[in-house]
Amino acid sequence: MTAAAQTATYREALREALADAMRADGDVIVMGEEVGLYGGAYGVTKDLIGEFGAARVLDTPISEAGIVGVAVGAAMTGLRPVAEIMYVDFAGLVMDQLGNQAAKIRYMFGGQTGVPMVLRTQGGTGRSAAAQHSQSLESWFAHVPGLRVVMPATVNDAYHLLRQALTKPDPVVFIEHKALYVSKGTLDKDKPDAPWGAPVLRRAGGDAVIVAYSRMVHEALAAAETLAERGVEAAVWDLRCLNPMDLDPILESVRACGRAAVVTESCLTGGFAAELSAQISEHCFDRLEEPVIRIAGEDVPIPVAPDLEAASIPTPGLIADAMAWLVSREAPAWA
Amino acid sequence: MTAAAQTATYREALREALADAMRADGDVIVMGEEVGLYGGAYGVTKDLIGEFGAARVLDTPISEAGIVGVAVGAAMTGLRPVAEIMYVDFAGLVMDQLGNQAAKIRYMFGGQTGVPMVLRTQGGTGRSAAAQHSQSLESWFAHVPGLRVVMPATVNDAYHLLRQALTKPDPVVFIEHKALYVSKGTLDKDKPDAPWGAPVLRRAGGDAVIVAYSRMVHEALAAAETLAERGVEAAVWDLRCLNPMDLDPILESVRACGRAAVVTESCLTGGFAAELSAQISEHCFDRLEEPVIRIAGEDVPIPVAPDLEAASIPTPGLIADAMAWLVSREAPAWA
Amino acid sequence: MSDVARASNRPLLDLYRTMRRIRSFEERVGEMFVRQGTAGSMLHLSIGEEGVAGVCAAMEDGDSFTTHHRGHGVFLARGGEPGRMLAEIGGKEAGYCAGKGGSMHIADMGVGHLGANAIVGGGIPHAVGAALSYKTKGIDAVSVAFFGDGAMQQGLLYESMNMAALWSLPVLFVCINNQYGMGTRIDRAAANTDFAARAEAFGLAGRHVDGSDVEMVLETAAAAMTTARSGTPGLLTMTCYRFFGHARMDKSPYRDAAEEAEGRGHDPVAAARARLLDRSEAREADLDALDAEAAQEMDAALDWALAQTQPPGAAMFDHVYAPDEPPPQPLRDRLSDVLREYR
Amino acid sequence: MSDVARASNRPLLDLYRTMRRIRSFEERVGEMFVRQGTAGSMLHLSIGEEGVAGVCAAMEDGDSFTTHHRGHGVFLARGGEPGRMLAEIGGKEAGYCAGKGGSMHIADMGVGHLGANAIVGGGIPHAVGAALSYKTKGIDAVSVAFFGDGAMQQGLLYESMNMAALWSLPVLFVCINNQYGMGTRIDRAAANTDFAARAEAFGLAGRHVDGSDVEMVLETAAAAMTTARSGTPGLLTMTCYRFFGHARMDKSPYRDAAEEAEGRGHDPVAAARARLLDRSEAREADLDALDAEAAQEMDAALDWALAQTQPPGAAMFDHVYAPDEPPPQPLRDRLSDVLREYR
Ligand SMILES: Cc1ncc(C[n+]2csc(CCOP(=O)(O)OP(=O)(O)O)c2C)c(N)n1
Ligand SMILES: Cc1ncc(C[n+]2csc(CCOP(=O)(O)OP(=O)(O)O)c2C)c(N)n1
Ligand SMILES: [Mg+2]
Ligand SMILES: [Mg+2]
Repeated sequence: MTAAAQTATYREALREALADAMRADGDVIVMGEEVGLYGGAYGVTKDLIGEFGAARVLDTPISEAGIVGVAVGAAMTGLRPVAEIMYVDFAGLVMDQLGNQAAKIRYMFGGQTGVPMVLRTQGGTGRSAAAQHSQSLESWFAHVPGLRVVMPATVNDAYHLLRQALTKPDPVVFIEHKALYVSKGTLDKDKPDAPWGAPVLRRAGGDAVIVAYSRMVHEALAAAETLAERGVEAAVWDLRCLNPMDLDPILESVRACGRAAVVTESCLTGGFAAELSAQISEHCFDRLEEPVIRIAGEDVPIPVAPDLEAASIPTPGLIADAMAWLVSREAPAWA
Repeated sequence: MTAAAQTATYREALREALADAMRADGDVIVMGEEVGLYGGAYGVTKDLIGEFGAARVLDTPISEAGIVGVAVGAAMTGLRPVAEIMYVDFAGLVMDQLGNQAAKIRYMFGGQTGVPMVLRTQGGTGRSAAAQHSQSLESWFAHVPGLRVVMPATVNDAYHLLRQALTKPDPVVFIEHKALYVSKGTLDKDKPDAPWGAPVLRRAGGDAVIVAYSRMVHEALAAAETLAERGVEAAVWDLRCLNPMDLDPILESVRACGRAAVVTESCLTGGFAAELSAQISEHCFDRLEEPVIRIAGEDVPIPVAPDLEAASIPTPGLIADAMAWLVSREAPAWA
Repeated sequence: MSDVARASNRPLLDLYRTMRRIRSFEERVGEMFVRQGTAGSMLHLSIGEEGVAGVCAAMEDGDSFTTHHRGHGVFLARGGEPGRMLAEIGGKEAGYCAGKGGSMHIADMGVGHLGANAIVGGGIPHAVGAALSYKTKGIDAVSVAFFGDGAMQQGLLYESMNMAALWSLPVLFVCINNQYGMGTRIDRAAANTDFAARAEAFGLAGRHVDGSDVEMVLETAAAAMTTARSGTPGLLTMTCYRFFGHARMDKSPYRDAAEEAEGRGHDPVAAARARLLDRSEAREADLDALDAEAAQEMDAALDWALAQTQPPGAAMFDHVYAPDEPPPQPLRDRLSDVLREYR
Repeated sequence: MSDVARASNRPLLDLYRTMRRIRSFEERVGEMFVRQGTAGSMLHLSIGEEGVAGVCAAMEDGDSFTTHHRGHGVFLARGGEPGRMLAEIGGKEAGYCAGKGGSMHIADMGVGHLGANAIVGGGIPHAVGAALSYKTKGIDAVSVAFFGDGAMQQGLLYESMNMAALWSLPVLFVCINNQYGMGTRIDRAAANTDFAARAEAFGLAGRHVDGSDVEMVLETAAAAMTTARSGTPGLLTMTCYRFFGHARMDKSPYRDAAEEAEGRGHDPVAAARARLLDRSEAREADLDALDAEAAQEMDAALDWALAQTQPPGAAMFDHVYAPDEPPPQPLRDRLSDVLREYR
């Protein structure tokens, strides 16, 4: 921790990152619905319009595909746009501009130009916002060659990953978590937690490895606390970046203990947890004592009823139960 | 094979399925770009407008999101639309109507109504159609709870899976392969290859299991021929349905031989091959002699140059090399 | 007295009653939120937009509709039961959608409510699709797509309007122009706010009406519905003012008090009341009684809804697919399968 | 003589030359396909649409543009080298995009070609984004989005037009209305085909021009460019006729010979030639020489392109990300990692 360290919320860290990037680089602009006068649906862009003016903080109409498409063109011609899509659930409106255009332009044009833009959005459950405002859709983006995908879990990462994203030559999908905006932590502007692409060990433990990202890092950490009381020491890795992704340190750690779980809020089938599970099995095959398990969201649309919503994604209790079973062969009550 | 068996192309089988379904059920309508007068970009709907008229075979404007959205509303009110999206690459334009609307309406509305529609589309490489007309995007759909996803590899499946899809109460994404339209095979209208959801063993073999679907079934079969010459007997399973999916017979077969590969044309990272790999590892863990390997498309946009395009997806040669390595520990030349 | 708005021999009084019920209902939604009885805070009140009752009254039994995230008023006016609506808004099992959908996904196939939608513009093509069903099957019905001014900037609307016009479908697009999309005033979202002109350019009949005059709304909507029923789809824009914030947490700091006062001056409920008195179509006491009746109805509905329970855990897996179809496997079962296999 | 179309003191002759080059070029594309030198058959010829040279001539150095799948003519008129264009169409390493993109994704940042697009309407907002850059950075340039009539039915166009008008961006939308989207005649795709009215309704300046009169195209486009440059975006619709099938395999069975004959009668190249002769601005022999010169140029370009080679296998992984960034790992390496680890 350096002298510059301070306590901040995830929301404040994101705002700071945008403001600092805009101060440092006159080509950075922010655009999206309600990013200006309103200050962002979740307050991330609060007052930016005051400091940087309406020419660099553009309130847009409710035209998601257009927003991303305009950002693509702007990025090809000298600006570095941060386009905000209010909810990741609206991805279905922009996947063409994101997946067919932003992601592929460098390749299709033989390297003539890049599309240095950041698409900021947020996802996840926690507000009883129902099926169209609560999803975790990172798996779609992570399956598109050409898109970088990052999902910060901590305050410091919120700041640094966004600053780093704003120096990258390729499009970055930056996914925040709505339940983390009010979370507090240490922001040290001089000290990123790790380089771009690298995972971070958030808790050491020799009995099993848990790999998570975004909000699930915290649920995994909570589970690890419970597990410690039950005599099981779980390591918790925060993936941070889905692309680029450096799995090697995690693989090392899995090889050492032979047991691993992947935890995502995203629903199980066809989700990024499968990619992580497959890679771990591929690379740690002869060191695994048990199959890699996936603890993920249920394969259902997110229900609005608060109890059902909460039960539709992994909880610390479920994670702890599953890990204890994996490590100690104690079947939980629900088994 | 019954008396009704005949030789047909994949394209003809699909057309027959549509025509028979329209004859059997007056609520079935076909809508999409060029499905009428033009007869379909790939000729699947040829002359349907002649038999069923323009009220049941609707040529639409180039409005993909609108087409799917209109089909959703029609499906909720008594029609059974087959909406065609000319290329699966245009999925990015319709993912909202498909993933947020069609897939979730039954759930969000507490079971009050379903959305019995079929979205027909086609994907894959093989025509030097470049990055926006050659993709394999089934992994996006398979990650959406509420959507059924099927991908026929054979002439008989083209017919029967489409007929079955047109009796289902929930939205089905039906993905054809552009390189298969001219493929020939036996069409037996009285005899589906297997029930909806079940995989089919296309070739027996006791040394290793290959799981594939759509065009890759044929590449896997070609690889298996080569492998047989090299003394390796590979079983080839055709998955057919990604959702619903019954993996049990395949898991049995993997348990028996301890070696498995998953082959998809879809690019590797975050693709459905990871789901299959993860499930096989989860369920066959203590029977696996080797890690499950994934043989998939390269993580690149599809290049237009024919040689590069061909090299961007698994070939029989690559599959055979990898399988030989997996089974006999012979490293191929490229290793 | 039926709770579906419809033309009658005392149209203004009926409309007044419908509007008063909407307002009372929305006030209870606010109260429910304060009492922490709602499922979350994504609650968009239609106070100020009650003139939409005029459109609803111009609809007939058998007509269907889709709404947006601010659709309580329309649903109520088309026959929604306040208790089951509030239960749904609370995520309760007794709600219209069994507590699965909530405020933004409320629906009732029984009255032709094909669903509210949380995607701006998302439900618009569904109404077009319903109209396609009617035309194809020879059913005499119109489908109405209700949405906000914000949706005028969603491309899907134009794809939908074009198809509706091209195929001469019985559909009416109704833009409830409350001047704002969240914090963005319409003139900061649209370069040209003459939306009727947009509709005309797409081959539809474009109409505009002042939403604070519910009689005029009924009259204009009736004409639009007739045109739509005969196969010429139309767009009807109803101007009004969003009296409160966008959702429950929004205090509208982006607009000033003077503007709000002026906006709230265009109160369709107050205007109808004044006109009823003015024309001696009702006495003050009658209207007070009617108001009290609405308040009581909604109080009772709220009490009932608050007493309802959330759906049981097992309901999670219902309705992802049709009842007889293979359902998703719960995560616990999948974990059990994996972890038991190797014991 | 430069190969970028531009205003000159002999405008019609220059425009004629540009149009003749386009036609000769497209004929070579057809020949290249027959000789199996193209990468696939997704080749959309702009024969009949050469009047677009007038729009290109109204553009200035520094202006940028995006095109659709039928954009060879525009690119050529804006300075594309026929050899490198044909090489790209053939998927050759020497092509504009190193053989990665092909006909539908040809681009050249050097002349401001921000890219062709295979998604109908897909490139439209990119031109708006470029215009946003110009405005934000104070650059005096206009960006032009070229697209077909089919794109008039894509919602994204209206989102793009609205933003352009709302923000007063220097962008011109150009709809090359060749009457067809594949096999669908425009009146079977759009309920109202007065597209200028659509633009006006969105706050843009709508203009229409007959594409067979290239001088009129230039004049109208020049006015539209001036308006756009001053911050009022516009839509210019140019009517023409798609002389041949949609792509190389399409024989247009959905339209009859009489219609085709009539359509091909509106030949912008022939019309310009006749007018040049009529006005004695050129002699038959001069024009024949010019035609021959264009033919020779394109023959040489085709020979050169056919002699080029496809990109090497290793090129597969270039350009997915920027050169210094972590590239994707080839599948063979990944398989090797997995299968070697356990030997
Ligand atoms: C596609 C989409 N974009 C953005 C949002 C977030 N959002 C919800 S309501 C709203 C404003 C909508 O304004 P309007 O259509 O005028 O309806 P109103 O809220 O005024 O009734 C926005 C931006 C959304 N739900 N869907
Ligand atoms: C979004 C999208 N939908 C459909 C297609 C398939 N398609 C390619 S060109 C075309 C017709 C386009 O017509 P128009 O825009 O008029 O251009 P033209 O071919 O006449 O030049 C269609 C339907 C596509 N490439 N992209
Ligand atoms: Mg509004
Ligand atoms: Mg056209």
